[in-house]
Amino acid sequence: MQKLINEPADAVVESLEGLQLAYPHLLRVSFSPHYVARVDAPVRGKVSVISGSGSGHEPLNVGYVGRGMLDAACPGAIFTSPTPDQYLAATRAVEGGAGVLYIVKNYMGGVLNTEMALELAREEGYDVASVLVKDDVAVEAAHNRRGMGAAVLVEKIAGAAAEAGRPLAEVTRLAQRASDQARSMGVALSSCTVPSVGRPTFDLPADQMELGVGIHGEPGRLRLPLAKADTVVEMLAEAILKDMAVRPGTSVLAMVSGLGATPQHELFIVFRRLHAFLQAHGLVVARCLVGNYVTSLDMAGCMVTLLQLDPELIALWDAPVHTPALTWGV
Amino acid sequence: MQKLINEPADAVVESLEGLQLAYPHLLRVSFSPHYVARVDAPVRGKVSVISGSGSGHEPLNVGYVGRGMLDAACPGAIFTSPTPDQYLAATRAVEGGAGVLYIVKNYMGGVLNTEMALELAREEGYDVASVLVKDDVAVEAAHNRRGMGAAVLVEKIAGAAAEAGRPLAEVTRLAQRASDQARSMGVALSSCTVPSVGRPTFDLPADQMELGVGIHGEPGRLRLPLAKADTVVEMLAEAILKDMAVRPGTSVLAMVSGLGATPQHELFIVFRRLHAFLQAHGLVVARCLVGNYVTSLDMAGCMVTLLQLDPELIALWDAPVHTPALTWGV
Amino acid sequence: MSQEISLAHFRAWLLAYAEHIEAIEAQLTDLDAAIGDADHGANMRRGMERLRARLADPGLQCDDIGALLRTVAMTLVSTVGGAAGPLYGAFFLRAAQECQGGSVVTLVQLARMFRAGLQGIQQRGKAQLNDKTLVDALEPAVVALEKAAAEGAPLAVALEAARVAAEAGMRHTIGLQANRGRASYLGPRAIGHQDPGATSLYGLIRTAAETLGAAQPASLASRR
Amino acid sequence: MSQEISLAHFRAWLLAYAEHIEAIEAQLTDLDAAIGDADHGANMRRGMERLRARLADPGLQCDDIGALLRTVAMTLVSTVGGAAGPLYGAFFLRAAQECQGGSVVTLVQLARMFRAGLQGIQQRGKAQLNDKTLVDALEPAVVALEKAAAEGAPLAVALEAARVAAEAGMRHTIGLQANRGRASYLGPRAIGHQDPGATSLYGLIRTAAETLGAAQPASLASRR
Ligand SMILES: Nc1ncnc2c1ncn2[C@@H]1O[C@H](COP(=O)(O)OP(=O)(O)O)[C@@H](O)[C@H]1O
Ligand SMILES: Nc1ncnc2c1ncn2[C@@H]1O[C@H](COP(=O)(O)OP(=O)(O)O)[C@@H](O)[C@H]1O
Ligand SMILES: [Mg+2]
Ligand SMILES: [Mg+2]
Ligand SMILES: [Mg+2]
Ligand SMILES: [Mg+2]
Repeated sequence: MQKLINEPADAVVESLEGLQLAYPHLLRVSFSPHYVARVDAPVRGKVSVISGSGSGHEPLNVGYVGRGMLDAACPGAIFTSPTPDQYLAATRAVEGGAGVLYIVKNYMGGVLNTEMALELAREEGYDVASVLVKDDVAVEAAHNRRGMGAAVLVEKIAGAAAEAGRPLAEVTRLAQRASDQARSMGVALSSCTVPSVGRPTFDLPADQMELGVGIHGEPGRLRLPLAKADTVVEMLAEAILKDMAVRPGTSVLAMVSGLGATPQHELFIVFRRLHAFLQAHGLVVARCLVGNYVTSLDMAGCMVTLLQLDPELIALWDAPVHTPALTWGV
Repeated sequence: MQKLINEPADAVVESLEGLQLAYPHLLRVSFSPHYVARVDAPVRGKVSVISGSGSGHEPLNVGYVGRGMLDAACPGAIFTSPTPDQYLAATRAVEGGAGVLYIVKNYMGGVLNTEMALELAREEGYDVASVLVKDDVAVEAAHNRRGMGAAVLVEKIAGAAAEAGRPLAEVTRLAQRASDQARSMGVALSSCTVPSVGRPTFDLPADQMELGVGIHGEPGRLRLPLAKADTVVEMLAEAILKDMAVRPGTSVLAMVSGLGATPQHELFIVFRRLHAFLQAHGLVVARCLVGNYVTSLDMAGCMVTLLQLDPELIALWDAPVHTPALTWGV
Repeated sequence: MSQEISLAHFRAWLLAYAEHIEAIEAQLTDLDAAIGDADHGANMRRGMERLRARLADPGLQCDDIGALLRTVAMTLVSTVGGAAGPLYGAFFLRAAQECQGGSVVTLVQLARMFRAGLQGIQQRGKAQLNDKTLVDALEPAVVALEKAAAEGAPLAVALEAARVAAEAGMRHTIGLQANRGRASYLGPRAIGHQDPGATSLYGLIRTAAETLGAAQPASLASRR
Repeated sequence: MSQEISLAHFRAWLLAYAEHIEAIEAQLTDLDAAIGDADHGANMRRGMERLRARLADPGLQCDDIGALLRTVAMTLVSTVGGAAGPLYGAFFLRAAQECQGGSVVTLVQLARMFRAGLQGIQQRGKAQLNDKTLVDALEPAVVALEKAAAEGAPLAVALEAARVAAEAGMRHTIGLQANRGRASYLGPRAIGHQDPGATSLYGLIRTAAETLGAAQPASLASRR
């Protein structure tokens, strides 16, 4: 296993320790239970936005903690949804009196653990809402769709709304709208290797690709011969647009996220075609992100995410953000 | 070859097209010859800082173009130093009347091409200086050392000094000091694959590592069984400190850069040990960078870079920067 | 008089289950790698390690079966994570609620506890039989236990019937397409692979059969 | 009267070299992968493609050998990049300076041009014999050419002597540790591998031997 780790069982803790050492001015890591909180939390009178996911997707979610985005992130074991007590402890640590929004990616584990957390937090008197992210068009049944790249966008939108002082119902509504208007699809050129497993989750010959993969090393729906980047992009974008029903002239945010082992050099080649494709379909690429934003350990490949924009979402997207992985504005 | 590209011969151009589409507000890409210029260049009365390198190291250098850092970057073919005419065209495009500094990584190709560029630019009447970056302690002969991660730091320091309105001699002196005070060493856990070649540059069994690799897929000096992250970090940091002769109490900037295919999760594990190691050696980690800053296509592994700081360099480091890959301040 | 299952029997069961999970961790990993994300083995092992530590803690206040099973539920919920953590947690929590304060349970009570546990899992996870989840191993076991209890079968016979039913249910998942959980993303590609959760759940029933029906529990059985 | 080499001969040489580089690109890649960064093949091919296009351009103003070689130099410098671009560029630039305005050159002049080219490379790159660079193929060829010229040997014989010397020099790099260029980072690990630059440079001499000494240049030789 070609990894820079020590004991696989220690990887998550040690990675969080490194994160803490790298960003002491932005965040505080709690180790028992695991959560990462904004350094100045709780921010009095502000809605708190909390998200969680298994580790191995970095910068999601721990890299999105900071002003203008998440108040706290709960990192689980590798690819494993965090537990209710993590959410509860994070809630206690960052709640500022205006309520809490949990942003949940739609996996059985994500849903079940946050449902429990919601019940427990409400028992403790917290005002908690939740929004489900389910953007993966590779999954046909819409209710069952996985949460993927849209998580980043929903967290940014919700964080900006919270930072602007909007009440919980408003923050929830905006996050829900962002979630509803986002779609993703991914492609893997290699499997990832889970540290505790020590070998690739699936075998993928060098001349093949897995279309419609998730971000946990789940195999995709379809294995095909590896195509040229342009063709791959068209497959992803077509599947997304087919599901989105956006009118020509619509503004979109287009994200190309590497899955961990694909270099920027390639991501820009992907974005080039995506941009042309969207333009040819009459869409306006008003905002974009190209880089490693939602990853799957050391998987090669990428994910395309589109978010239908409107002036309100654009303003929230453009609002200042100061986190390890996204930084702009003042 | 597991890559998201079209024709290997088109990869550099297409990647630059994607870069242009992603960052129209920060940079302008010229395609004949290839260079990437700050969107508001030339900035009148400011020293211009220009750097070049082969493609495949992204974000180096094209991702460091923008206010507070590079006025222009010249991307060569994959792993191939750019040609003199690229430097010359970039110089003509961004020179603002206060002279130009070329930041050159110490490779035969880098040196020879910029030497020619310097001669040509001077013939055209430009005031051009250059600073050589040679930080790789894996190369024993100091004059022959490769330019590696220090390039990012020298470019940031020089860019900040230029942005502050310092004259060419000053900018050059500060860049030279940063270069003199920086050391790096890298380790590969896998080879990279050059697109036009289509297979890994070297074979590395999964249980081995190459210590002291460069950033062009050159094999390292030493092949060893893959050790735990902590041990690997100690090997790199010890080699660097042995060469640096820093006194206890010295402030350093510590950078851990992934080489392209190593996830953040691991980079933080590396940084954790590096931080502890430096502290144990009496050094103060005053600033840090952890992420993919200087890469080698899809190579797994990382590079450690240390820069000895002083108040002047810290102030220049902290100065605002607005580029695709580094952003802070106003 | 019907046979009784003591607190010590339950402790012996949980320890046997922890050992079993450690023994089949690699198998669970492989099964989850094929149709999931390769973490079911690690998740369950992490939960079992923590559970073992809790059970070994001399300060642990668990003087009745309900309290013991509640501790198990809480431990699993806060350490396993993923889908399995809340589901196994729901099983033990609901089972605990069925035997509040009891220091021994009968087969009839045990069947009621398992049924409640199954209901807890289904309430949370909404899985039905043939959705290719751990329900496919648990539900047949519960049905077999209830039948044996109604017939007044001896405890050991009832538990063995449950084990056989759970095993058949587990094997049955091989032929199924998944409707719940991570394997559901695979569509027909999930067919041909045994469900990891059903596999770990079968282990729970199997170790129950090995321990709960024993004349004397395997571990320090002084309390009986 | 000594044999003369015409502009058409030089064009034939350059075209033959371009063809040769395309033929050995994979070999150059492999050699550079072993002790460098695997781009020498692609770099040289890119340069040769561009050169071929330039030479085919009917608007190209190259009525004398000096102008032709200067064009070659500029084309290589602006398309090859890396270490090889400026070094091959220096070779052709300095060679061009030795035959300003000439439309034919003799063996004596050719030897002088090659010597100047070698000096240009060494001025830029500072490599000496045995540093494991293209100098190890070029310098023996220049020496052989000079010797043959001094002895008044026929052109074809002189060029063949140069080719043989270059080939030996190229092979000699196998046993060397590198002192210049990327292979120098490898220390003793570079021993056992033939230098890619020496290999492409040998091709330059070899194609010279095949074309410059011919009675009639291979390509449209009307100008002779
Ligand atoms: N809705 C559900 N109801 C019952 N069991 C489920 C459900 N969803 C998933 N499971 C079970 O959980 C198992 C996977 O557990 P685990 O790998 O630990 O969690 P995750 O899928 O979050 O990685 C599956 O094999 C399946 O048996
Ligand atoms: N200082 C030098 N003098 C002469 N030749 C050199 C020198 N440095 C490198 N070379 C030649 O250049 C070749 C490598 O060329 P190439 O791969 O195109 O460039 P790079 O090393 O920049 O990738 C080497 O094999 C060697 O023969
Ligand atoms: Mg999981
Ligand atoms: Mg090169
Ligand atoms: Mg799983
Ligand atoms: Mg090379």
